[in-house]
This record gives sequence, structure tokens and C-alpha cells, in this order.
Amino acid sequence: MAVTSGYLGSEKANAEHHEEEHDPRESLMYDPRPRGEMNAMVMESMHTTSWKFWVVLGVLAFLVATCFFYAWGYMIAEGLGVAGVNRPAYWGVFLVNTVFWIGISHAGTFISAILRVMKAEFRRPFTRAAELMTTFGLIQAGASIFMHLGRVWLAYWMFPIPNERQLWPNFHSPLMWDLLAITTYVLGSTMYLFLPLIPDLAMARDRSTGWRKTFYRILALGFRGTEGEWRHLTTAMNIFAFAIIPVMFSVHTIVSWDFAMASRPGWSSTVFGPYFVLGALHSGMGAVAIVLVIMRATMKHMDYFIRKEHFDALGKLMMIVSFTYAYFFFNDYIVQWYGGDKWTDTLLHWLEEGPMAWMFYQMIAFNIVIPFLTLWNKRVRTTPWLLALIGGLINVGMYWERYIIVPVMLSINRMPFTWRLYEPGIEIYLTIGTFAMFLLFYMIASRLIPLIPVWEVQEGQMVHSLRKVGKAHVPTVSEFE
Amino acid sequence: MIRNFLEWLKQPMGRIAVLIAALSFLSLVAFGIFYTQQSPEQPIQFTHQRHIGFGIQCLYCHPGALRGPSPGLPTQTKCWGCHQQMQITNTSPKLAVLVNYVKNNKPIEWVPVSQVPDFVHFTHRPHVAAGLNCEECHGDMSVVEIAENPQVMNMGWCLNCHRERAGDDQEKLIKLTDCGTCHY
Amino acid sequence: MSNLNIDLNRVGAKGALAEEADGKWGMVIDQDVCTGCQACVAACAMENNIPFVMEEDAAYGRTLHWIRIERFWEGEYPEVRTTPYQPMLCQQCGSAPCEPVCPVFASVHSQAQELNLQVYNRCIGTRYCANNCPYQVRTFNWRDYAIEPFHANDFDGQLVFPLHNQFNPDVTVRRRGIMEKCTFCIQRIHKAEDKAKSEGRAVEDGEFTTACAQACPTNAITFGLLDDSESLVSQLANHKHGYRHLEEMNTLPRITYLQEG
Amino acid sequence: MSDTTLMALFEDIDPASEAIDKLHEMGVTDDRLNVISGVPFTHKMLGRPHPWTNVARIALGGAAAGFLVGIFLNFGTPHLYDVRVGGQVLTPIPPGLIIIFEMTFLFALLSTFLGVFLDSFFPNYRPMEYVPEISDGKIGIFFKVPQDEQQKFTEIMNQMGAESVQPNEARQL
Amino acid sequence: MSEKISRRDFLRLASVGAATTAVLTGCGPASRYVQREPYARMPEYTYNGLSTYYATTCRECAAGCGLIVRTMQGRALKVEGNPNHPVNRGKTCPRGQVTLQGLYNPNRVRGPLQHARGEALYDANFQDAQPNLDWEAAIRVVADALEETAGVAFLMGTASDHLFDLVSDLANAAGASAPIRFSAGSMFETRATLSQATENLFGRAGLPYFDIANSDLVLSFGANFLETWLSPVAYNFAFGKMRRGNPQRRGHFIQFEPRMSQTGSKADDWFPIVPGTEGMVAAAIGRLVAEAKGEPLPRAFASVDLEAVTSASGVKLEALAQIAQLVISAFAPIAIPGGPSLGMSNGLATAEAVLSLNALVDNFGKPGGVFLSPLSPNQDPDGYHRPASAQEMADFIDRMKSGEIKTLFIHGVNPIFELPKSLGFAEALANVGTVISFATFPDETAVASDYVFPDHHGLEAWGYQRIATGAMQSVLSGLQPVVSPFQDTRATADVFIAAAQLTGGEPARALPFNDEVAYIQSKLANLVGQADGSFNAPEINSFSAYFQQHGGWWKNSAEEVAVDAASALGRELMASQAQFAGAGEFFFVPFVAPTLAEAGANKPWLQELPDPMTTVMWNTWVEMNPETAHELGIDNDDVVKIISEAGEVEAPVYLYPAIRPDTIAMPFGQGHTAYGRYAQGRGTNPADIFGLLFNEAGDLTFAGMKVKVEKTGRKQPLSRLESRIGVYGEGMGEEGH
Repeated sequence: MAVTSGYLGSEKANAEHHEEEHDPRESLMYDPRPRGEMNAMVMESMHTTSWKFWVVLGVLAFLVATCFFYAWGYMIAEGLGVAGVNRPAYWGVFLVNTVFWIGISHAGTFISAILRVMKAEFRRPFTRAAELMTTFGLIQAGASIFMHLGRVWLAYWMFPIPNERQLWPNFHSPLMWDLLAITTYVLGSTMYLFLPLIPDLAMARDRSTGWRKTFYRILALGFRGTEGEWRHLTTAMNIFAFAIIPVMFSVHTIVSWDFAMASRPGWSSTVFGPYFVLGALHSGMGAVAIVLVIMRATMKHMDYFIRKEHFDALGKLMMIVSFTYAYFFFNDYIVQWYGGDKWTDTLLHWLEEGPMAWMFYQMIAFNIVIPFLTLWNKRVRTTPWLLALIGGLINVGMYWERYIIVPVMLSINRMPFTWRLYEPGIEIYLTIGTFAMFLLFYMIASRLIPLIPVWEVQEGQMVHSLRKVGKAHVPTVSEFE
Repeated sequence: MIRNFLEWLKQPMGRIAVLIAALSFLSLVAFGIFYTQQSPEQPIQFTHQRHIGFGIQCLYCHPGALRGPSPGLPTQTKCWGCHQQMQITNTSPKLAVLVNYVKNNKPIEWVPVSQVPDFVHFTHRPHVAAGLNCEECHGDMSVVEIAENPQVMNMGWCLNCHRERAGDDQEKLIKLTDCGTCHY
Repeated sequence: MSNLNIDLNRVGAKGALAEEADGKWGMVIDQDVCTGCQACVAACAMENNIPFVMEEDAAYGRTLHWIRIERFWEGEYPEVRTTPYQPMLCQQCGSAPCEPVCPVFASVHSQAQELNLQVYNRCIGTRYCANNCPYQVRTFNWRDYAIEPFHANDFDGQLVFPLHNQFNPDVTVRRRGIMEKCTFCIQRIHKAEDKAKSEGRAVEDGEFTTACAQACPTNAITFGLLDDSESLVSQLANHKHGYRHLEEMNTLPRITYLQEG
Repeated sequence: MSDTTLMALFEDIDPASEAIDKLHEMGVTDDRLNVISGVPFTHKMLGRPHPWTNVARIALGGAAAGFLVGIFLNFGTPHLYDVRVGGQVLTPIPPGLIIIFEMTFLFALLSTFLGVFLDSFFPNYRPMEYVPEISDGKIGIFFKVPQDEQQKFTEIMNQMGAESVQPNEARQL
Repeated sequence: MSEKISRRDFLRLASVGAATTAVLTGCGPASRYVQREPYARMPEYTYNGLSTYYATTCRECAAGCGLIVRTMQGRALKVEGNPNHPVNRGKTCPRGQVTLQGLYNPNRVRGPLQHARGEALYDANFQDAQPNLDWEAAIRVVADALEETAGVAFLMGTASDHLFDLVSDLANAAGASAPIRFSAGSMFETRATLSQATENLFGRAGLPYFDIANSDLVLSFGANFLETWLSPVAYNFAFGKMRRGNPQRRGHFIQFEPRMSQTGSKADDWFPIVPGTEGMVAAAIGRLVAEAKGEPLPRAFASVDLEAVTSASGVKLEALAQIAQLVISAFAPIAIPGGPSLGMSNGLATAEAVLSLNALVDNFGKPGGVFLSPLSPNQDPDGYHRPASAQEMADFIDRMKSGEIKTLFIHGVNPIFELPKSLGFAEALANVGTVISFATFPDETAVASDYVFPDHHGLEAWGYQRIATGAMQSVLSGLQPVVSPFQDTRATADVFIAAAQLTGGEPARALPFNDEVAYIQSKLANLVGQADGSFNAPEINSFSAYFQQHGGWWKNSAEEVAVDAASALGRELMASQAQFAGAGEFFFVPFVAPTLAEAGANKPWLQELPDPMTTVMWNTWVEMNPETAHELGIDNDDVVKIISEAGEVEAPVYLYPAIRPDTIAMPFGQGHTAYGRYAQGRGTNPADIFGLLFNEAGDLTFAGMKVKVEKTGRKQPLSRLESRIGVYGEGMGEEGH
């Protein structure tokens, strides 16, 4: 197997690596194409659909209709009893999904905001793809929160709006902080998705006809590319890039506080904030890897935009995140372990030996062990399907992690008389529904929205150039802004 | 298809159609609001105006207001107590309904007008004891034919009055704005 | 646990409101005489319109008992015995963990009664309060148990629920998606206060009691005015066998348990 | 004497920036000149004055408003109807920090977004001077010249390497 | 549009649809679900929204606790104890609390009906059968049956004594056989054995009342007095006093039984003794006490072989000696026989041994001792009407089988469910010409009857109940309707009175009353003016008004019954090991489910009350020692087949830590094949495997069987309130929690 040989590091393989690294044209930034050509490639990628696409789309639409809307409607009519929640596991898979989707959404912001601020050039071709994940993931997260509510039709009582009851929401509640943070994040990330999209929409407007023309015309808002427009846009994008980073950190920290603020064994942990943020990045990076591999495999011309170098960079990022995640994981558990609290001890014991122990060990294996063992190898990192597989495993592991934190840890509390296992019921369908909806949105978006920010790629390519030094082509970069 | 429709909407006929649609929607809404504000259909067209005009006190027919949560709606016994002595009872076509009820020994199924939701535990007694007059909440019934509700009885309305009446008395204010005073 | 000799008024920054520590209403449960007979559970259900959930949901931990009687086992056969029965109900904490976490003020503290309140109509069903309750005494309406057609009689397609005839009109009937819990029979408190006020006096100790205490055949449950030092409940609360559950959580519970012996 | 707007379309940034210099030389002031492009070129590249933007100010204003909203929500609303929970004070500061933080950022982000709209007069669906080639990476220079000098400028621009120079007319984008 | 749209309807139309309305309604208002029916003529003392309270007596079991029922606008809302009532002193048990769910049960017999035997009284969707007779016709049917007095038999339940009196009068006058009464409760309480033992020792039949409230040492030999035994609320109340009533002394409680009952769980010392050796242990303690006191050994305990007792019972001699020391040092020791220990072949001897132990410490008629339950105020002094023993029921069934009985009236008892299957009641019914049931609920016996003429529910009924046990004084507890009948039911007493009038002749002369109330007044007449009563009135009308208002009439002071303890001790005791029927390896201990008892299964909230010991709800279980189960490869929730010589039943296993390894136990109360939607098809009935062995007093030796246990390989998860993880450490690794 490639992984093993790579891991063992046969000399030949290593030698090949060095060979490969030397051609700078492997890199997108040093392999420029005329803008018109890139535009055409992106436009073509949006227009090209095969029957497979429509079949998958149909299946997903069906799943969304049944598993999401019908199942949710049924649950609203019947009550939460159709789900698996019980006493003491009052929170179940819905909140697991919420945390999971918020986690997924973090990758988008991380890639487009942090890497933009850091001027990490490899980000350019896939910022849009990652941001779309943010927005669509957050939609699923929001939907999952609403699913979780017992009386979702009254959810607006959480909004701070004047009302005849003269009653405002309770700002002591971590759920209120959550609501505000997620609202901020949803709106912010959607706007942040939209701003850099405007020039690309204008591009699409210029080269489409029919209903698409109308669609893009409306969305492009009349953008022409004047100096002023660019100036406003770039200023705004800079503000966003800086401002959305603290928002992103706050969101998942606050989500973690939903748990950490509760005085329950296993939950009441001070390290939960950064632990959750890192966990979110961990799963988000994995998801980005999967999305990129699928994009590259299924969409036309994407192999030009998304290259091995990107997988490599992503793999490195995943590895770093995995390290830091492991650090916080250890930090969280070791403190609880030594805390010596009777109930926490019981809980840890339960995790290690209880019926959900398999999940606990899988979580450690998928989140820490497998990334550690594989990702340091460049060949693994640059093999798309392997990277996607590892990304998938990380996501499974992270899902288990949230599952353990929510319903499994809820099974153990200070009242042993009430301990009870949680078994998901209709949550399974609704989870499928959220996944289907995410994919459906993504697939529709992939045919409606230029998934590659062409102007950003071109901007990047303009500042990167190859200079001949001696016999070698040496890559150079100039500051653009 | 959609574009054609949108184009059509811009033409004079289309605009008129939009106008008509909007107007009919608005009038439906207006009608709905109007209708829900109408006094409900009562089994007997009882005129408060006339009875109060005769000098009958509210508490005569709704004595429960003094004692407990519900003022009570009069049973046929109460109506008949007076009406059986009156000549008009047997001649008036409007009163035939009442005669019918009494003859068949059927209960009069009054429709309550001023209702609070059932998760609000409203008790008349303390309100009467606090010196509130009936008309302060129920309006001046002496000018009303069939009973209707003059007030949108919502929480803000309750609270405003409670706050007002508590004044500066902190203890009273706590008691009167406590959630548990009405909701349990 | 029971020997904790600290002034609860001084403990903890957040629970520093002095009147909170005493509490107005209190309960003492004598575990020595509790025989686990479930009369309190039944009485509570009858008084407070608590629906039953049928076998399947009951097996899955969805019972809606506001009060449950816990018992564990000690020792091995033949020296086996049960731990003293421990009726577990809302402790009406003075510093309740369930309250601040509710985003919509459905779980609030009644300043007037110094009780823990659940405002049913305000509840949107986040169930955070239940998670945060260390006593696990909050129950959730997972379904519309009360209007499940199985309980109905069908009169020409119109469903009539004969069991609804016993609903206590003083207590709201909860529908699906609502958290509920023991209220210390606040409807009875209101009734007694109302009566006392109409007679121009204060509520006296023993004038009324909660449904569970009223039913308890062994008088294991005592309810009354905790802020009245003369009252039975406040005297029993200082009993040498008294302890409070999970006292280390600093929730200032209003229920004192009396140990065996 | 009425002005006419010409548009010179350039393939590349270098001739375009030189053409702008040339236009400056010929007395076309910056306010009679506009550049549209498919990528954001800085004013320095084009040799143009720094374009004014209010986005940052609007964002700051939004942040301030959000800050106030956060303060109102956390420290104001509880006094409108004081409901006690968990023995906590009515208006605790730590959650307030969270509320203020989130509201500040929410309003800042919203107003930044709004700022782009306000500053750029978005959305704008009226016919405007534009050619679709811009999004192919070409650079268009609009400049207003008196009608009688139209010919002269056209020639000069052509000399400067413009692909095409033509009087522009507003068109539906 | 003929029907006008009401305001409410419009609101519904205005929203998206009916379904949405349901979704949008949040908290259901209480009143919305209750069909509001206004009064035509409101009673003068009624105000809307204010409650009216009525005193009555609980009819869920024979104990006769006084209730106060809160009603509002004609609906009964809440059952509370009558604080003045000497039996329960304002307290109630869960069965009393949930009696309202019987009143408003969705499955009740709606009205008089005739049907083919075996035809269900409700359809597959549990919708009740419609009445097909009117009451005129029903009374005519009863009257016709009464014509042939010779073939008439009455089978009555234990509740509502006034009806029993009335039927007795009727039977006497008409020359029919005397009515017989029975309930599974009394069978499990072994009333016949207790009463026989009392008679043997003291020459007077009757149930003893054990004053544990004032006792400081309680030795209970299997008596489950905190659950369903005799008068549970009274004994619970007394237990509370025993433990905490005296601040100086906390009562000590010792229980001997093979399976820890709920009562046993409150014991300070619990001895899992071999079933059937309770009498021997009692005698051995007696001997040790007498020896330690240095008194001459009474004859009763003279022949006790301590060695044999310890080896047979499994209780160590030191333990017995310790107990004896406790008895000696106690101020008021008391020993209680009861429960399964009497339902064995040596039950009578056991009861005698335990009562002799009381005689030894000479606590009869003293505070903290044993009282012979006084007769009720209006009771016929020459007879204590105890319910029939199983032996007497067997004789009765033989009469049925012989075809001697032409018409059988059944009221207040459900023999097809309550009697052991092996007695063959259901089969014997075939030889009865006409079976007329007065069942309130569609129970098994009503299904097997020709006619069902439903009686009122207890809360709709008039009557009185004698307190046979549970109080030291003489008590007659009164019933009055707290609500008007919910269904088209009629009081059985009224039916009999009307039928007797219709029949004419002797029956008419025996019951010369207008209605039930007049009959009750006639029975109360002799109380008017009696001394030492809880109230007094000059004439019967005021008396009966007070009677209803107070919920009964009782003497103010305890009745002294002189007992010759010495003569009791002079008898030789026959305490020996019990004989067990069957060839199985397990002792079988059936017990009455504490929350359900014999008739609670149709009340959903009783079903949902967790069993105090196992916390199981809605089902039947088999208790088995975990060690034994482990050896047999049986786990929790495994369905096992229990085979006795009389039959077999299946039920899931509950691994019960406090049961002898050689014993299994099973609750009685479930396993209905009819009886409404909440009872039918739920659990199993252990009475199906009871053999036909009776002890000397004629009680069934329900605990005198040995049974086999077989695995079926199926699993049926039991619905438990407790957490198996938290309580038993399941899934917490090897060492457990």
C-alpha cells in the first residue's frame, strides 16, 4: 500500500519527491493562463453536467424532501418523542449535528479569512469552496438547533425584539450568547461569501444568456469594476477578514460554553473553548479536503485550479491542527482525570469501559492516531483519495467526539438513579436530511456560483512570476497591495 | 414563462390585476380582523344595556367575581327568577329562546367573551378586592348590546396595570410582576 | 456532607442574595419513615395533571413523574438491604442552576414565593435547564401524551377524553415540547395566600400542604413555611439527621432530608 | 459644447497606465477619467489618485451602534422587566461582555456590507458604460473629452496601444 | 350557509389549517379538553371556579379509608384523605389517589346490556359496547331471576358492606343461599387463617389489629403490612409513628421472609428465612425469650427444638438469641404474622405461633400491642363476615358445577381473574343458567356473563363500609356520591330493591324501601343516640346527613377486648416446616403488586407507578436471585416459563438482589384478558399456576408451591424507572460502579 511504503519512507519514493518538488510550474500561481481562458474554464465547469449529476441531485432532493422536511414536520406534529432524547440525555444528535456543522463551517472562515490575512497564497483557488461550506454548514447547524427545540414555532421568543409581553430574552443564558454568536456568524460569513463573489458574478453575467443572465445580473448588483468599486470591495473584504476571525473563535467558544457552563461531570471544563475551536478546524479541514477532491474529480477543468500543492498544503494544515487538537484533548482529559471528582471519575470510567467505549477509542484513532501516522508523508498528502479518506475519518472521529460529549456524557450525571443510554430515533433521518441538504445546496451552488474566485486567482498569478537564475526557474513574488 | 408574466405585470392590465389582488387581500385581512373583534354568537341575544338600565348590578348575575376565580355566567334559574314574573316573557319573540331553555330544562350555553388563555390563572376576587370596578377591564357594559371584549387582554396590558397599581411599593411590585403570580 | 458547618449565606458570590438562602417555603423528607409506597407520586400526578406515558416511553426514561422515589442496594445477599427510599423532587434551589440557562425566562425564580418556577407557556423546549439540573428532576413532554387518541373514546369521529375530566383547572395542562417540574403545588400556595389575604391575615403554617405531603401515609413529607422559625418544617430542617442533597453544588436547596436513625 | 465619453480598451496594465499618464498630460483631469478592470489594480499601479472610501467609517459607526445595542440588551432590557434567575445579579458583567462583543461585530459586519452598497451605489441595474471584455482581464479607461476633440483622443489612445477606442454608450449590463 | 361561523371557527379558518392550529397551540389549556357543560340549575352552594368537597369512603380495597373528594362543577378533581377518619387520618395510598381514573376510565360499562357469554365488551379499538337494554328491562331480568329463589346465588366483593347486608337480607328473606364474598386481596391476606388462629387461641373470630404505632420492636413474620395487607394506610401511618413518633426511642423493625418485600425493605434487620419456617422461628424466639426471662417455659414453646429451627430456617442461633434480648429489653414488642407465610400448609400453625409470641410478652389490648379488631357499629354481633377462603370458594364452585345454581349474581369481584385458574370458576360458569354481573368495568367476569348491569363507581355511590381492621375503635365508614353518575349506571342496591318490589312476596317484604338511601338509613337507625360516637344526632335524617358529611361514624375510644393470654400459651404449638406441592427446585412466592393490587390494572397511573422494590412499570416480572440466574444462564429481561403442577406462565426476569437463591417471586395484579385498554394483554397472572392446596383454615397455600423455571430464549425488556447502569453498575466494567 502506498501509505505504508510512504510511511516507511523508502528511499526511492523520497527521491522522487524531491524530483517533483523542483518544477515550479506545478504550482498554480506559476502556471498562469489568460484571464479569458480561465473565465471560460470556470464557466464551462458550471455549465457542464452529466446525467449522473442530475441523478445525484434528484436523490438528494428526494432525501431533503423526505428526511428533512417531512421528517421534521412529522416530529413537530408528534413532539420530540419520535427522537431518541430522553432523561437524562435531554440533548441528542441534533446538538451533535449543530456542533458538527458549526465545526465544518469553521474551515471556510479559517481558510478565507486567516489565510487571507496571512497572505497564504495557496488559499486562492479554494477560498470560495470553503466559504460555501461555511454558509451551507451554518444553515444546517441552525436548522439542527431549531429541530432540537421542543416548540420550534416559538423560537422567535429568543430574539430580542420588543413585544406585548414586555419580556426580553435572558442574556444570562449561554443559549442566548449562542444565538447571537451564530446569527452574527451566519450573517457575517454569508456577507463575506458574497463580497468577493460580486466580481465573479459580474464575470458570469458577462458571459451567459437566458435566465442565467438575469440571475447573475441581479446578483452582480451592477458591478463593473471601477476603481471605486474595487476600493470599497477590497476595503470591506479586509475589514471582514479581520473582523470575522474573532467572530469565528467566539462562535465555537460560545458553543462550547453551552456545555462548559453547565455544572455536569465531563462538561464543566475550562479548556472547552479552544478545544472546541481546534476540533472545529480539525473537522473543517477534513471536510475541505473531501470537497476539494470531489470537486476536482467531478467538475471540468478543476484539475487546473486545484493541484497537488493545494492538497499538500491542506494536508500540512490538517496535521498541524491534528497536533493542536491532540494537545487540547489531552489537556481536557488529563485535568478531568486528575480532578478526582467522583462523578467525573465515574464518567471517564464509563467512557473507557461502557457500551460506548468503541466510539471513544475510534475517536482517538481517527482524530489523532491516523492523522499522526499518515499526514507527515508527502505522498499521502498529495494523493487526493487518501487525503479525502483521512479527512473523512477525521470527520467521523470528530462526529464521535461530539456524540460522546453530548448524549453519551449526558447519560452520566449526579443522580445515578436516572442514568440511561441514548438511542437515536428520527434523528438518523434528520441527520441524513441535513447532510443531503448540505450536499444539495453545494451541488446546486457548484452549477450556479463560480466555485473558483477567478479574479483572485488572476490577481495572484499577476504577482507571482518565474525568473530565470542560471538554469533554474526561480519563483518570485511581489507585493501587490 | 416567468419573464412573460413579469412583463405582463408591467402593462396596465397587469398593474390593475396587482391592484385588485392587493385590495382583495387587504380587505380579507380587514374583514378577518373585523370579524374576530365581533362579539360571538350567543345562544340568547342578551342586551347588557337594557338590563343594566333596569339597575341590575353586575354582581347579581356574576356573583363569582366576589368569591373566586370565575364570575360565572348566569344559569336559567337566575334568568327565570325575574322573567317568570314578567308578562313580556311569554309574548316577546326574542324571549321565546329563554322560555324554550327553561321548558326543556336545558343549560344555556353562553359563550364566554373575555377570556384569558388557560395558562394564565386569573382570579377575579383579588381584583375586585383591590377596588377595581368591572368596567375598568370589561368596558362600560351599559352602552353595549351584546357583550363584547373592549380590551386586548394580553400580558403587557396586565403588567402595565399591575405596575401602575404597585406604585413605589417594592414588595407589591415584586408580587404583582412575579411570573408565578399568574403562570403555573 | 451533612456536617458542613458553613453559613450558606456567605458561600459563593452568585448566591449572595441573603433572602435567597432562607427561602419562604420548605420541605423536609424523612427517609427513615418513607416506605416507598408511591402515594406521593400518585397524588402529585393527580393534583398536577401529569400525563402518563405508557410502557414504551416509560422504559426509555421518559416518565413524567415530578417526584420519583430512588432506592439503591447495599451489600450482598443475605446482608443485602435497600438504601433508605429517597423521594427526589425539585429542590426549589435558592441558587438554581436551571434558571440562568433558559434563554427565554421560562425557568425563573419567583421572588414573591422564593420558589423555582417553570413558566410553561413561555417554554420553547431547549431542555437546557434539565441538563443543568444536578438533581435531574425536570421532566419534558416528549409527546402530546394527554391527547393521544389511544386514551380517547370515539363518538362518531369526535374524540372525547374521559380522563380529562379529572384535570385540575388550577394547573395548566402541558402539551408537547414543554419542560415541567415540581412547583411545590404553587396553586395551593396561591389559594392559601388568597384566602389568608381575604381574611386579613398571613398564611399560617400547616394551613395547607402539598399534594405529596398530604397523601404521604407515614408523614415522611413535611411542607411549610421555612422562614417561620416556629413552623414544623423549619424545626425539622435543623434536625440533627438532616442533610441536603448535593450540598457541595451550592444550589441552596429548600428540601432537607432526614437520614435514618 | 458637450462632452462625450470615450472608452479605450487595453489588453495590459502597462500601456493602460501610460495611457492614463498621457491623458493627464493632455489635460484630462482625474475627475473626468475612470478606469474599470477585472482585477483590483491599486491606484499606484494606474497612477491615479487614491480613491476615497467610506466603508471603514461606516463600519466603525456600525460597530459603535452595535456596542450601544449590546449595552442596551444586556444592561437595559433586564430593567424593563426584572426577572431573577439563579440568584444572580440582574445585569451581570461577564455575559454582558459576550453580548456586547457579538453585537458590536454583528453591526460592524452588517454596516461594512452596507457600506459597500452605499459607497458603490449598489444595486444599480440602470444601463451603464461597460464592455464585457473587462471581465476577461482587459482594462477600460473612460474619459470625458469635448465632443470636438473626440477624434484626437481616439488616435492617441490607439497609438498608446488601445485595442479599441470608441465613444461609449450606456448599455444594459 | 346555514351554520354560522363562530368566532373560534373563524380563527381556525384564518390560520393555515386544523393541523397547524394544533401545532401552534402551545400549552394546552386545561379547560379546552374538558367538555364544558353548564348547569341548567346550579346548586346554590356552588360557585363557578370554586371547589366543593365531599367526604366518602374509598372502595379500591376493603380497608375503607375515608376520603375527601374535591369536585368542581360536577367533576371530581382530586382525592384527598379524610383527616378525621380513624383508619387513614387524612392519608391515602396510591390506589386511593388514582381511583379517579377508574371513575373516568375510558373503558367502563356504559349501561345495562345483554350479550353472549365471552363476547368482548369493547371492540378492537377499545370502544365500549353500547347498552342494549334499559334499566326497566334490567330490573325485570333480576326480578325474574329472584322468582326462583332456590337457584339464586350471590357472589359479592369485599367492598361496600351495605350491599352485602342488603343482599344477605334479601337472600335470607327469599330463602336463597347466603351470599358469599371474596377478593383476591383477602386470599393473599389470608384473612381466613388469621381469623381462624384468633378464634383458636382466644375463642373469638376476627382480625387482630396490631398497634405498631406505639410499639418499639416489631417482629414481622412475612406480613407485608406496608403494602396491601389488611389496611395499608393505617399501618403505614402507624409505621411512621413507630419510627419517629417517640423522640426518645426509634422503633426497631425485624422482618422474616424469603423475598424482601417493600415492607421488608424498611426493616432494620431482614432475615431471608426458608419459606414455611416462620412459625418455627417465632416459637424459637418465644422459647428463648421465656428462657431468658427465667420464667417457666409455657407449654406453647416447651417443645421447640432450637437446633432444628436454626437448621430448617437458616437463621443462626446467635441471631435468634439477639432478637430475644431485643424482645426482652423492648417496652412494647409486637409480632405480626401475615403475607405469604400464612399462605402455606402450616399457615395456621404459623399464625398461632406468632400470636402466642405476643401472648408471651403479654401485649394484648395494651398500647403497642395486639387488639382484636372491634366489630363495626352496626354489625351483627354473632358473625364476623370475613371473605370466603379459597376452600369455601372451591365448595361454591362445586355447587356451580353441580348445576345447583340457576342464577348467579356477581358484584364487586372478578373471580375469573382473581381466583386460581385451577379452581375452574370459568368452566363452572357453563353450568350456571344465567350469570348477571354488576361490574362497573368490562372485566373478565363481565365478559363471561349473560347480563351486565353496571353498578356505579365507588365515587358515584351511596353506602357504608365496615372497618374490619385498621382501627382500634369501632368504625362505620360512609360513602356518598361525589359526582352524578358518569355513565348510565345504576346502584345495584337500587336494582335489587326495585326487583324485589317487582317480585313481590318475601323479597318485597324484606326490602320495603324506596331506594338504597332509605335502606342505608334503616341500617344506621340503631346508631342514633349511641354514646361515645364521633357525632350525635337526635333523629335519623340529621344523623345520616352528618354521617355523609363526616364520612362515617365511629367510636371515640378504643374498644377493650379482654383476652386470656395465659390460655393461649397453654396450648401446644404445632409449628413445623411447611409441605410444598410440586417437584420444582424453586420456592414460589407470589405477592400482591403493591401499587396495583387486585383491581388496579385498568388505571393507567397505577400502571405507571413504579413498583417500590423493582421500579417496574406496566408489566409483570419474575424476581430471581442474581447468583441463581447466573448459574442458570438467565439474564435480566429473559422471559422464563414457570411451571407448577397446576400450570405454567411466562414472564421476564428481574434479577433481584434480595431474594433467597432457592426462591422466585412474582407479583399478582396483571395478566388481564379484558378489563379495558390499560389492563388487557399486559403481563401475566401468577394465579394461573396456583395449585389446589388449602391450609387448615381453608386458605389457599399460594406460597406453598415448588416450581420449575425454564428459559424460553425470548427477551422482553421491562420498563423500569431505575437505571440499570446507575443502580446495578451495568456497563461500568467488571468491578462495577
